[in-house]
Amino acid sequence: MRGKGSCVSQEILRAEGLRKTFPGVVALDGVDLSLRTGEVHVLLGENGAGKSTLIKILSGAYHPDGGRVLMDSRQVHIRSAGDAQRLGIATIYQEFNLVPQLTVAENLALGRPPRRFGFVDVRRMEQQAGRLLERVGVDVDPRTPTARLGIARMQMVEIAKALALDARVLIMDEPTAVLTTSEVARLFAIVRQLRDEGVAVVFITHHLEEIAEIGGRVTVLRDGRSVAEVPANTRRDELVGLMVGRPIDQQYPRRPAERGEPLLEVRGLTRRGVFDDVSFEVRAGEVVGMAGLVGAGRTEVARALFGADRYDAGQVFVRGRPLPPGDVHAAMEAGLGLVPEDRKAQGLVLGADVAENLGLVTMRDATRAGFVDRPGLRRTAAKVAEQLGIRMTGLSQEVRTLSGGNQQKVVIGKWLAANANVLILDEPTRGVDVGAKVEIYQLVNALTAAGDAVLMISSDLPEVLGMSDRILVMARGRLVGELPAAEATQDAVMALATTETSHVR
Amino acid sequence: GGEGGGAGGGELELGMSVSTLNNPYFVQLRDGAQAEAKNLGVTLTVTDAQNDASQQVNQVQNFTSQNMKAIIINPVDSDAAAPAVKAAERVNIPVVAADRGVTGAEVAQTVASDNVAGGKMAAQALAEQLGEKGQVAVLQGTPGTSASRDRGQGFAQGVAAYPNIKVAAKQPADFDRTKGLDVMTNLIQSHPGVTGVFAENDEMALGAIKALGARAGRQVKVVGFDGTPDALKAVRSGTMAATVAQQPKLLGKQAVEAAVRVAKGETVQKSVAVPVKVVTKENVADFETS
Amino acid sequence: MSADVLPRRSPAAAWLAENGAVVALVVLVVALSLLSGDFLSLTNLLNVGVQAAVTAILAFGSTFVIVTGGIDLSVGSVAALSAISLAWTATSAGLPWPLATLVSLAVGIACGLVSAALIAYGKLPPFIATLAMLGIARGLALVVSEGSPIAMPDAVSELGGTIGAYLPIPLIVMVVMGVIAAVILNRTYPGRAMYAIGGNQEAARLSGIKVDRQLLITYALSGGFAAVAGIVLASRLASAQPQAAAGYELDAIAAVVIGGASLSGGKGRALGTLVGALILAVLRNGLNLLSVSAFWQQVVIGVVIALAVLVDTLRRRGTN
Amino acid sequence: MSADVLPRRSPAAAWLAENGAVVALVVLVVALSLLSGDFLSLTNLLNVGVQAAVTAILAFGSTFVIVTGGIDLSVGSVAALSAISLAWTATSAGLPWPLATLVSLAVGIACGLVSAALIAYGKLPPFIATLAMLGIARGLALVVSEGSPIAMPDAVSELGGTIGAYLPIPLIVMVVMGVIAAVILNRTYPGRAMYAIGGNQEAARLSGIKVDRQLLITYALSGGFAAVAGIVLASRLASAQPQAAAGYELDAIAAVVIGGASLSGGKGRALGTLVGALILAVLRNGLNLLSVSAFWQQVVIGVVIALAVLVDTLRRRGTN
Ligand SMILES: Nc1ncnc2c1ncn2[C@@H]1O[C@H](COP(=O)(O)OP(=O)(O)OP(=O)(O)O)[C@@H](O)[C@H]1O
Ligand SMILES: Nc1ncnc2c1ncn2[C@@H]1O[C@H](COP(=O)(O)OP(=O)(O)OP(=O)(O)O)[C@@H](O)[C@H]1O
Ligand SMILES: O[C@@H]1[C@H](O)[C@H](O)CO[C@H]1O
Ligand SMILES: [Mg+2]
Ligand SMILES: [Mg+2]
Repeated sequence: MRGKGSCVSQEILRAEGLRKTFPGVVALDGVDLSLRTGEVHVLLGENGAGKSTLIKILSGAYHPDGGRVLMDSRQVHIRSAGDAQRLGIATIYQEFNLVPQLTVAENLALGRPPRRFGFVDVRRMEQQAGRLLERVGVDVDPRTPTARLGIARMQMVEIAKALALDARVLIMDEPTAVLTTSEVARLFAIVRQLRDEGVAVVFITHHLEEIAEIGGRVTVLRDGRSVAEVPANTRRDELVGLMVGRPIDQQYPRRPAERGEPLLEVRGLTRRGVFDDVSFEVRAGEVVGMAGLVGAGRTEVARALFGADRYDAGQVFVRGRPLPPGDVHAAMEAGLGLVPEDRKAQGLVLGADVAENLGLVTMRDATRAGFVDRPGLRRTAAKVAEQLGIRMTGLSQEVRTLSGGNQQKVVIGKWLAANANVLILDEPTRGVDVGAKVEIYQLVNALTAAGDAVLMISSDLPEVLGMSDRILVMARGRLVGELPAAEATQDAVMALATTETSHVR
Repeated sequence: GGEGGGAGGGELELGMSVSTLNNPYFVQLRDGAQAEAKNLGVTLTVTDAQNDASQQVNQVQNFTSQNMKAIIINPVDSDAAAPAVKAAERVNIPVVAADRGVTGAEVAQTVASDNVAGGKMAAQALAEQLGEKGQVAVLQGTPGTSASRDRGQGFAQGVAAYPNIKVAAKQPADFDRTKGLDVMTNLIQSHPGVTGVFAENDEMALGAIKALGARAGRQVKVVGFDGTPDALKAVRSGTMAATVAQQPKLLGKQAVEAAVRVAKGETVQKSVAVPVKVVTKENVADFETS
Repeated sequence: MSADVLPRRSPAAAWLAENGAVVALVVLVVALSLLSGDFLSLTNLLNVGVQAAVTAILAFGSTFVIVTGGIDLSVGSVAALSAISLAWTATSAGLPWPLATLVSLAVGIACGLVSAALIAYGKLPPFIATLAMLGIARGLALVVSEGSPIAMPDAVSELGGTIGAYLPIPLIVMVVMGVIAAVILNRTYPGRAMYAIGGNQEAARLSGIKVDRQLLITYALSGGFAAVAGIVLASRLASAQPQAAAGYELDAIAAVVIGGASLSGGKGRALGTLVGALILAVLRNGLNLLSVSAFWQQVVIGVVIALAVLVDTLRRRGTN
Repeated sequence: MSADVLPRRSPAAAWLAENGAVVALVVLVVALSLLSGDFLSLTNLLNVGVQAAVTAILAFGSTFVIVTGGIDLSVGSVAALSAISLAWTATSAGLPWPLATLVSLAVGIACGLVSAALIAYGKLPPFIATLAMLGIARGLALVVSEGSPIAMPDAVSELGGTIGAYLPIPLIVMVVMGVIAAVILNRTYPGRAMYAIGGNQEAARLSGIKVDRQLLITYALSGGFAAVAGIVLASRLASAQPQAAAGYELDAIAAVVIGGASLSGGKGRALGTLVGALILAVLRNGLNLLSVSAFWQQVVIGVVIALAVLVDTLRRRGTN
């Protein structure tokens, strides 16, 4: 294997003055990017800065309105995904591009299944899939319908799918957003290996600590312009400054509040084959973090206690009163709120506008005699959007066309207006930029200071450690431990999370 | 008529496939058949082919599975009924055609009114009402159905005898009352000089009368086809000038009669023409009780 | 927030962009005015309105359903059954007509509720639930009427007439129902919930919307609107017919889709639906005025429907 | 990552779970056997097969379309136009029947391609594009035939007959078309692309699938299958009728959906569709044999369709 330094890296791809507008917004306004073989090039920028738009131009999903793209110093026109594939560009998009109804194997071979006598060679397709899955370290049967995978494993399948193309340029748009520490490590190992083989990797992330770990050069985008190209070992606050335009002094500004009575109590919650005998409580003024590996069952517990899914045994109390099972409405009446982990599938009405989405939860309360006070809802929405700094052309922008991180802010925003007493946040800052993360943490502080409680599920360990007063750890469907904030370290949590318990799954 | 052979009729099972029951005309045809079946003490199973020739073939096929002793078919389409009839013949079940003939296969008897003749009579009746001159509009039935074809053809032949009558417009209204109303409303706009209307059935005629409002029966004469109860009422009140009455109840009755006789192995006449008659205000009383 | 916001379009342009079917309607009207001297008279335009009324009212009801991402194939049959119920209870059961009218509305709503229950609780696809209801309602209409038309009570038949010498009541009913539909869709909780459900049912549920209950309301509205359409239809003919409005479901759905709704849900407006229904009515009216031959009419209607929507999608692509 | 895979069900159980309509079919067959002595004879069962054939073949074609998330309302009209084309070219234009048959297939495929072009390039919703084609094809069938049935060439009409004394050819054609549909869906690139497009069109596009081209293939197949159905239908009647197969699109779609497909795309199998078509045919056949009165039949068919799918969804909920 060639060493990092010894590799004679040359420019493979160059973008010059790229410009792209959408109705009402200029997403890219003169972006340059230079990509060399054998480098990991990080794209950094706030939510809505134009990162995804840039890579979608490189992958043939969008056509630029201006500027040009050169590969091997020759101008190329990438008009379709097929063109990009032929040029050796593979892309992992920020939003999943899997077909849920098809098997994992078929998704891995999507668009180019192996054929024999003109017919799809299923056997070979599944064998190839098996090898790819092994390479990324995912233990699933290639014949599993993709819809049955959790979100993290879907991400790993996406990664495997891109690897299958044996590309010269590999673009990864926030691949680590939904992964836990161990998978991130696995992914980085793969990326390093590809880099050393001479592949040019474009890597987008909002986890700044990952930049130094994996990156070579960093291109910073701001408001659709490329504002700087710096080495990856640039100081963190300097990067933040380039990106946000202002310093951020504290990444995790948790201000513990006074603890009160238990607001949420979960007793013996069990769903056969998914989670078993889960009991815990969350008190007023508390932020309880929930950590665990992917598939530990955190999401399932959260959904069940919120009434979104059924459970087989156990009970949920809010302020001492039992909740009827499987009744979202009752849970909301009692003061629960849930920010779900999959924003596209569960959080947003993608075809509706920002105001509509932000008002979804409060619409009932804004109704008098059957009529909805839409102007009132809109005013509230405007306030929330302002508070979270949602980057949009206006409240009437379709949520579908917001950048990923801004979509996430909308999901959180719709619960802010709702005055929930116990807010369950499932991966709340997934895809959110550093600046906005702090905004969200401030909101968490404000909630607990007002005597409300937060249950925060997150695969971002520093976030769990930095923002929780108490940390619950789940493994294989069971609660395996609890750590007070003072004693919690990454290692302690990971040790618990990997405890061997008897499976409930 | 008559008892058709007397004793032992109780176990006799007959099948009847009606082209569609989405039309009062055929409901009467069925009623006539059922009344006669009751009268003769035979079991009659009626199915509705919903104006679909192939569904009708299916139904006849199913009758053969049930070992019906005779089958009455009221063809959706005369040509398309042939294979059904042949299928029944193969297993020696005699078939009687009602209301419309079957072309391309032998049936034991055809009990029908003649639509081409009826169309001609309608032309004559309308000409008489119009004093043999003027512009007429024709509301056509569902395009492609034999009833529409035959009546249209008969009317065209009939009207050719009157050089001063001009067919100003022909538009489809699908045998449907609402469509008759809408299409006529529109035709009044584009052909205000129309003084006569021939509708290929009464449902459309009644719609046209609605469209014409007070002009119906006065400035504009409407002639329909079928002689349904609603149409007879309209003829009596003068809004409909005439209708070419088929006698669906009589058709149904005679078809059952014939079917019972052939089922018992008796021979019957090859064809019975149930007369169509022009009903006008003068003779409407003769039809209203039938 | 970036300062790179492009100049906003004028409200009129924005409205047009969203209601592209209007353009097609205008083109159609202009073309027909040039082709036929009879087209652009007040009487004829009122006729077109009347002829659009039944389809439009059915289509308003279908708009609710389509906004939730569902489909209602039963509207034509339910219209017929409702009208037959009115005529039958008024005639054979001797109910006074206002009561008979209520019965008729109740029948329509009940049909909608049954479909909705099958969908919400039985988890049937809307296509199947309402296809079943299509057969059931039509069959019941035939059973109750024994296959024959029943005269409508005179008082109700007035609905088919005019106010004064000119103003047709069906037109007024259409406008009123359209306004009701627009208000429900835009201003009420159930209306807003329909958009949320059609946009993302799971997100709606997790936001506390009782999806099952809202679906019941949605299909009940569709049934109620179908009953009104049935009554208008029967009033125009002064007779309730068991086979009335057969096949109208496709027209109603077409009107909604031409009006800019998407069958996958979350989109649709009452005004668009009205325009869609008007396009269909103008088209049929025009072909009659132009004396297009029976066989060619279907071809022409098909081509024009395709063109009308094509104009819209191409224009929309142009602006993007 | 753990081996979190649930224990796999036995293949038979898995098959049943996915093809729940089979259960409904079996229940229906058992019930009818008990209710009517005539039902369970070989002749009658063959009849049912023949009676299912046309709907089934149309429905196989519709399965392709529905798997892509589309809908094809034109299949009935296209079947009629194809049959008329065959009969007309063989009779009036004097083409030898094998050539006339090819023309007929080409006409069906061409209709599908036109719909697909409107959808893929004109961005029309499939509902509108195929509704337009429904009118166009029906109108052309009437124009070409001048509204009258045309006799089919004798050689082709044989298709409506039997091999030997018993084995009906339509049944064989149905099975062959079913196998072709299954192979296309399961084993070919276009087939798999249909699932990808229906499941997630954007993902399909970004994976390099030429969505437009695949849609052309999909609707061309639907048109081709419709042509075959039209030929079988006309052969059974020995006559090509311009009005044939009117309204069959709803039956075809119902068969596909009863067979487990989803109108939102990505799901559907040829075998399920066959079962769906058989359920409809068994139902109609049984009601005839039981001498259920004509008006009630529509009610009963509606109820049974709802129940059949209900059985399926409830069972599915039970196992999950
Ligand atoms: N299809 C579209 N229509 C309109 N606006 C769009 C569309 N796609 C993107 N935008 C806008 O372009 C801008 C850039 O979006 P982009 O997705 O590239 O941001 P990003 O840098 O990837 O952000 P994030 O970190 O949140 O993913 C945003 O303001 C977004 O709202
Ligand atoms: N036996 C199984 N077969 C297929 N899929 C399974 C099985 N068991 C679990 N899964 C999938 O794994 C997922 C569990 O991961 P999930 O993301 O829900 O858990 P989590 O603890 O919330 O983890 P995270 O939040 O980190 O993703 C489930 O949603 C499910 O789709
Ligand atoms: O003979 C019948 C009647 O005239 C009916 O009104 C329409 O269909 C025709 O076939
Ligand atoms: Mg992005
Ligand atoms: Mg989770």
